[in-house]
Amino acid sequence: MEILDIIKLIIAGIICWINFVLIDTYFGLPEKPGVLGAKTIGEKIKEIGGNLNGGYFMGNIVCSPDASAGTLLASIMNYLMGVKGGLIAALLVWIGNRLCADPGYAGTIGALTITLIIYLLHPIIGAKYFVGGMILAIFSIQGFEHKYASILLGKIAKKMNRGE
Amino acid sequence: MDIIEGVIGFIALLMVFRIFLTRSRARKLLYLCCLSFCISALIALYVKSPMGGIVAIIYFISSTLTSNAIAYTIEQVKDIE
Amino acid sequence: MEILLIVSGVCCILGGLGVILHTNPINKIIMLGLLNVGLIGMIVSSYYLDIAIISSICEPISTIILLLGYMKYLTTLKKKKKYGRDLPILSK
Amino acid sequence: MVNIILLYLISLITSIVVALLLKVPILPKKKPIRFSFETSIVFPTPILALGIEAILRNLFGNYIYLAFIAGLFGALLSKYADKLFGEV
Repeated sequence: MEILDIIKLIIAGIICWINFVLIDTYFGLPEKPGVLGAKTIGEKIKEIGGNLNGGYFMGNIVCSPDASAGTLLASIMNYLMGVKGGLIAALLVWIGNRLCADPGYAGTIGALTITLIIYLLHPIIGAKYFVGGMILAIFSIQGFEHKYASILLGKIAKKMNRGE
Repeated sequence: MDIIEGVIGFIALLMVFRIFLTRSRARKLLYLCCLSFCISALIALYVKSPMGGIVAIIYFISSTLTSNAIAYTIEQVKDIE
Repeated sequence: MEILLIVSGVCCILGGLGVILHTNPINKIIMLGLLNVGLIGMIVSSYYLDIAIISSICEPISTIILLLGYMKYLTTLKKKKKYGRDLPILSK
Repeated sequence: MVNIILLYLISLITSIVVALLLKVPILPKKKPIRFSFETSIVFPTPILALGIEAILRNLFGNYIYLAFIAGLFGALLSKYADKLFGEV
């Protein structure tokens, strides 16, 4: 039983990683720093040998709730309340985005997308595994090793035609 | 003991020690962001009712406001010096 | 074996040590944020949910007031040196 | 099951009609859409209406006039978002 749990956790983590990186890159997070605080984090990442566009991506996640926050909060509310929790989470994430001076396209669309994915997959993988999977996904970007993570994000941004 | 709470708790403890030991100011904010993700998930898994979800959302958004203000001040202090 | 209580306890202890040991003011404010994280976790761990909402709303307000005070201190420190050099008559 | 979907549809159609009466633009005018702050009918209005409807249904129950109120509040919040949160 323990082995099955770990396999479900890793699969949920991969789904969450693909979801929030693709949505954030499509809505132009690596392209320019949205707020002034993201600029200094991007330049600091470049000083230690990383990529500048990946640095802007990581700075924008810190300074305003984007698709990563939308994914985590929508999966929490799906675990507690069902499908209508995902809609409430989308509304509250939009208000939080406007408080941080951000247009708010990425957060709400990320929340709605993960709600749809959980509703389609809930006989196989429960909503509880997506909460743990999102923590694994954010740990691989923000917490593990900043230099190589920013180089990987820069390559993805270049392939999707956002950034240089 | 549940395995999901164990994994999240291990990551949170690792993040706390890395915040305490890193010397750069900008990289501490990145680790603090990851820690607030972990605490928000732990609150929702500990309190199993819709009120716990509301607490998790409000805590996460106000934690983001704090990080935004600190990062803005670091940029302005760099201009003054 | 409650994981939330253990994590928030470690946050409180290391945050309190960090406020004392670090020397840069912005590092002190970041460590104060770490202490706040542990405090809210401890409140939630004994099911006082309404107090947790109020204290997590009041946390960024207090941080912003501390940062405004630090910025005002820096600009006053810069301006005072130049101001004393510009008025030689009064400073006889 | 059919009843719940009917409630969501009523709130969505009400919000779009009220937003058309209040003269909210259909698409934002500035050309890179993903950086513009202007609210329009396509992006924030249906999401706000669905979220408010979910909150009201969780609090009070499945009534059909709550769906109209949810659509009305969604359109009003979308129209006056600039005055509420400040211009950029």
